[in-house]
Amino acid sequence: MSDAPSKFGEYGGQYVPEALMPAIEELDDAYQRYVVENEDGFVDEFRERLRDFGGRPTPLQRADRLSERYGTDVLLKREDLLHGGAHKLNNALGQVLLAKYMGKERIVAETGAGQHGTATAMAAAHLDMPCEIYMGERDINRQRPNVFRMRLNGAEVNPVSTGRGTLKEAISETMRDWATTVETTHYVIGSVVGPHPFPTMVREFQSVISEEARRQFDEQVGGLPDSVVACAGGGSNTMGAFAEFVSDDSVDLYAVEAGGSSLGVDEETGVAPNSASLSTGTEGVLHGARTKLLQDRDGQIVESHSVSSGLDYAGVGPELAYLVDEGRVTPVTVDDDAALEGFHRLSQTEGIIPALETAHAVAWLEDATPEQLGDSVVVCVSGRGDKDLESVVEETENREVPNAPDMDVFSGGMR
Amino acid sequence: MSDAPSKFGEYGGQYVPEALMPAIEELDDAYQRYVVENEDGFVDEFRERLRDFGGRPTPLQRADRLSERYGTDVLLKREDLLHGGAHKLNNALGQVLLAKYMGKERIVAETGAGQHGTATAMAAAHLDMPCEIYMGERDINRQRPNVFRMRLNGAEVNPVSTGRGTLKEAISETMRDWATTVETTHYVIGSVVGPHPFPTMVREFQSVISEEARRQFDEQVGGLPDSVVACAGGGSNTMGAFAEFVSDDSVDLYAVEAGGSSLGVDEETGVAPNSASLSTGTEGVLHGARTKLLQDRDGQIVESHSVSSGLDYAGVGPELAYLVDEGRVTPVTVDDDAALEGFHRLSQTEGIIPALETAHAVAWLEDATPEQLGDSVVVCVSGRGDKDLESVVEETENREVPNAPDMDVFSGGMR
Amino acid sequence: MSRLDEAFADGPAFVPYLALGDPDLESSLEYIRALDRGGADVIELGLPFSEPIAEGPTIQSAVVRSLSGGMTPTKFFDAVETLDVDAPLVCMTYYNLVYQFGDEEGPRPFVERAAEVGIEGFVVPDLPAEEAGPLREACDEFGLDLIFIVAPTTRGERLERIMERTSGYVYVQARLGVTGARADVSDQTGASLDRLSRWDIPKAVGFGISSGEQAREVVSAGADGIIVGSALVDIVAEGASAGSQTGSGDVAEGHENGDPPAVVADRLETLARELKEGAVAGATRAQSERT
Amino acid sequence: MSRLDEAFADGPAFVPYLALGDPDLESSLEYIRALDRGGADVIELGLPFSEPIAEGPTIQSAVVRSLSGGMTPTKFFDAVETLDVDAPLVCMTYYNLVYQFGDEEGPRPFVERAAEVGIEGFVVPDLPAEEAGPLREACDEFGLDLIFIVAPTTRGERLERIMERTSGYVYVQARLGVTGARADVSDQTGASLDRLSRWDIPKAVGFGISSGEQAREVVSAGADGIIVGSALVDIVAEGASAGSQTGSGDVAEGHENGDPPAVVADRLETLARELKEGAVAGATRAQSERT
Ligand SMILES: Cc1ncc(COP(=O)(O)O)c(C=O)c1O
Ligand SMILES: Cc1ncc(COP(=O)(O)O)c(C=O)c1O
Repeated sequence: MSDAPSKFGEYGGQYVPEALMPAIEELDDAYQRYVVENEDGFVDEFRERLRDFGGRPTPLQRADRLSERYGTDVLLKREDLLHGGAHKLNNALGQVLLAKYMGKERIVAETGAGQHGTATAMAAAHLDMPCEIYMGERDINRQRPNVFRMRLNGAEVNPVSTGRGTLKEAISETMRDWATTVETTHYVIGSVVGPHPFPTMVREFQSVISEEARRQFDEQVGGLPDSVVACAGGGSNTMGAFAEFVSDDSVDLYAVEAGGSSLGVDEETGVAPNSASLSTGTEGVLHGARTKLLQDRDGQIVESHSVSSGLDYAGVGPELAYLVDEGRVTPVTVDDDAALEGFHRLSQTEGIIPALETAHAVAWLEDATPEQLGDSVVVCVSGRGDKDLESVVEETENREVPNAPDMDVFSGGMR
Repeated sequence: MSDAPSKFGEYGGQYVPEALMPAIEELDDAYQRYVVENEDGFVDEFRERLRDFGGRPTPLQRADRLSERYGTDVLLKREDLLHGGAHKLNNALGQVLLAKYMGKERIVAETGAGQHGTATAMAAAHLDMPCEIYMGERDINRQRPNVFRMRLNGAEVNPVSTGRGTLKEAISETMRDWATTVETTHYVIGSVVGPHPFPTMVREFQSVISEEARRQFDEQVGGLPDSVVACAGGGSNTMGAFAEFVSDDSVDLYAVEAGGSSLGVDEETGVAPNSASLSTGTEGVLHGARTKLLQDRDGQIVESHSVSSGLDYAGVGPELAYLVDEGRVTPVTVDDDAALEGFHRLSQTEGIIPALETAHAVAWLEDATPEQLGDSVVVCVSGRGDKDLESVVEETENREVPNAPDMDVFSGGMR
Repeated sequence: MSRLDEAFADGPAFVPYLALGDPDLESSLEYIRALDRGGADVIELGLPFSEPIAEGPTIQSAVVRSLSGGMTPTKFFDAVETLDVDAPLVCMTYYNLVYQFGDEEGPRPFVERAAEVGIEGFVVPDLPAEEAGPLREACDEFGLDLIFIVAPTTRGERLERIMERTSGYVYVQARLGVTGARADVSDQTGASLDRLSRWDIPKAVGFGISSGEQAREVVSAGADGIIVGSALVDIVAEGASAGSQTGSGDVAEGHENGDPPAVVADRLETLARELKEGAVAGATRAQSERT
Repeated sequence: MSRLDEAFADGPAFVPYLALGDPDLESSLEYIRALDRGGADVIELGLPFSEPIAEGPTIQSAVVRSLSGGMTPTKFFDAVETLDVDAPLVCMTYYNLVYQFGDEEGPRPFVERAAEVGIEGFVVPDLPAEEAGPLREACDEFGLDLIFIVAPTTRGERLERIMERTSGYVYVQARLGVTGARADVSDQTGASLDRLSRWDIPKAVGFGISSGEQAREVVSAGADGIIVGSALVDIVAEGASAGSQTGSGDVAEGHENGDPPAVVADRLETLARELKEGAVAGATRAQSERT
């Protein structure tokens, strides 16, 4: 694992209240010792638990029918098979274990759709750490099964009622808790966002995705893929899928953002009907880091929107913003309708029901030119869609999704 | 893979309408050629797809806190990490692939809780085979998410309204479909039940569980475990977990059945408030095989009951019945209350939310004597509990489950 | 020659099926007498099993009605004992009921009791020839016939084995699938009968025959008899539910809510006559064609 | 010596905080004048940011009220320009607003405009000393102070670095956590002040002070001033929602539904006096203890 500069060009940094600075310095130090230098065998234990508890390595699967459809070898990196159903556990397990090595006694985390919260709750139960998850009240009501999973794993779920009661507010609230309890508590952030060392650390924990994919591709196909595609919310599955390919110039990297219902920001209402911060955002400071984000002219963060709640975030990881500016990563967007089509396409042609986040990555293959994809493309299947069934029924009913199955079995909705 | 006698002692056989006999003879022949003799590289393709699509091998994970609790090494065989969330895919993928090798054009299957149906629908989508699933109307209403998953994978779901509208009726209905379409259609049966060669074939497809576990145990711990524990409904995860240990006399094998609310059969109403066919059933013929089953004095099949719908079946695989009679497998039972406790225990102590079926196996550790478990026990975690969240909320509310989390976050139920 | 072979001796036999106890015991006994009057040469009496895997929806529902009316093997035999009809009776049921009956292991007690009450033979659709040894033996011991089914897909060695073991008659399944009345008669019937021509046991064709015209066709294609189930059960079912359609909406239980059993019995007798006549007409034609 | 240092020159300073525009612009201007009358030595004016990560629930809600009333940086400056109070004004906000303001990249336009409207300094809780270079420069250019926060956990090199860069005063955070009124005053305060004693810039202690008694304790522990936010914001919040409690149940927007602003202003002035007097009493005691 690699050393950690606190910035990526102008992006990154540590824009946090002074009370947290000692904690992130302590974390930076622990990151250096345990994660980078493998002190006390941290990395070995992490790898072993990822394997036995998490189910790594996840397969790299050739998608026969998509390959035929696009005239290129489509390989799916199956993070949906990770314990918990998404790539989120790679990071959650790493951080909870690190907290344990650091002698912390308690875990806090924020969650939006509940994916990071459930991954953290699972890791905390597994490692016997008390755990509290902050979650917006509105999200709690929209994501009951995930709330229930966290509770089952013994975590407390603290409803956040400020503001709109969604992810942004939950992050702020978790930072507040951390600022109060920083000496005994570790804050497990859920993506490659937040103050340094989080973006670097989360990327390191997630880079197992591309480490495996790179080796598997070489074994199964030979050489390197021509392109790698991953959806980007905060960007953790994205950086995880890209990391080991960044220095391979022949590999094109595509970050697929949520185009929502349209690109652009409504300054009047402070709403962006999308979450395309890499594609349309501007530089600013949010949640501890300088990065690209969705804001109005004054610098107020606007509400993002996406059919996929895991992509519904106004910021993005600073390293990803940097790689986009450098021209190394190409940001593209897929709107809500196309994402739903992608969802149904993968379900029907490959027997894999993807998360709605992942569906964006899959859907973009439809828009990509043959030159963009090349002869072989690795798509990161960041998670499975079980959590999204309810939304998909609703959203599919509300629109014309040409390839959706007839839902007549469901006379009265999902239950 | 091994050759297939059509009987296990007196159990097994082919008690089916004459119209189906040619089909099961054809299947027996295909099984012999493709599965036993690896004709056309069937086994190689099956193994490869199990790996890349299914996510095999699944880990064998040491459960630290359960090990501490029981004073023995508890190792979890993580079939919950298989694609689809249960061991069911091992069999479904094998049979759908076999159907393809046989030149069949269409797949039918029955499903109860929907686990086998979703696994079959996934496998059929993956291999581009049209697929119809029969499911009792009552089960459709109780298991909407699974119905939806099947539909998403492009399968038709045919409601069965005869009788009580549950698994038994769905099996009968699928047999009827098969009897009509036998020349072009393969019936993917969901457990080690039905006429020969199904029990043998399904066991062979599932035996990858114990094949891996045996090797992993030797690598990770050394030697052989002292005992193996698996839940038993039809008995496919059970036979899968036992198969490679059957000839190791030092390894004790425990099949955990659903004790429901009490053992015994109510002759008056034709109801058994349990599904303990190995422990309490008597010999008879059901769904094509002679086996142990729950019946009244006249031989009418009674309704079984369990909090776990995947165990809720009046019969059991003939090979398992035979191994019980031979004294090789010890049948034990866990009732509904204890199963719920087991569910919460694994969720809280290991960060793994098990299927309610699996929870029976986990719960039995609580009853087992140290002599029974020995120094190391492998527990088959046959599936994950996402499908059971709704039932668990309900059932936990209806009883006193001492270790259940406080569910106050859910003012108004799961949604 | 058993009473069953004999039934085919004087021209084409009409073999109706009803589930005993559908929709209640008393009515179903009356219906059986009606079939007898209508010209039945053999009557197949269904003893209902909880998992009737070989039946289509029509007979399945009959089985459910009979079971929820409390039918059991013991009651079945007791009722048959009182039944006074001309046609010989065949019991059609599933193997688990045959196997579980009585205190002794195996099918012998079931056969013994069947013999006692005057049953002449059995059809057991889920019992393949390979597993039929013990039942065959018991039947031989008590002088009963064991009738096997031959499907359109049954060929070669299997066919030989079955034809060796069947007695009384052979049940020729007209098409793939399960029982149920259909509008057309399968082309497969002729081919099946051709395959069976070298055995001289009576060939009764069943599955899907519902009218005199179909009966005629089947017999003229070479059948020695016709088996009719679902078309008759449909009349019983309609009779049983007739009251409930205008009534409370509940499914009728017994004749209190349906048409009077006598009316239903008349309808059955009428259809029976039509079927028998169709069969006879078919035989005449077959005869004339051959000459 | 800037106007801020000066404010600490004649004994302990009382530094109240309110979010401008809470619950509406007009009322909040009236409240600020009340604080001024009540004895404020410096007034911290919150310019609300959509993600106030350093604030507790009380100030967070104030921020939400102000934002939903339409507050923007431009309106903030325009309002401050009209404000006529004796106490020097400090703008408290988050870095993204500072950074985005104006057409030019970086914090300079924001500082320039702040200077124009008479603001004397800034507190930017999410801007660490390490990233403060550009803002520090702009402040120096326009003669404004940049006040840093020191937490109970700030030690060693970090502390040195911060103390080097802060000007006007240093904001001493009394306890870990976020803003919010508490009943007790932390023991950590004394220890923090001890650590800071070798720097002779004014030390203003904040976080959790809500009564004259607490003000007295903090000052007698060695503080040069007290910063009070949440306790004052509570009064604004109560005033704003007073109407809605007996009314329609909707959260009040503006004073139409709440207590009249004049009444709320009186309450603020009263608490301000109490706090100022507490601080002064503390100073007397500290003085006497030292001698
Ligand atoms: C399955 C899945 N994919 C992707 C994301 C987006 O997060 P990130 O961009 O950090 O990978 C989420 C977030 O919840 C997710 O659950
Ligand atoms: C997770 C799981 N375990 C166990 C079973 C029981 O089946 P079997 O006994 O065939 O393994 C089921 C059936 O649905 C299941 O879903």
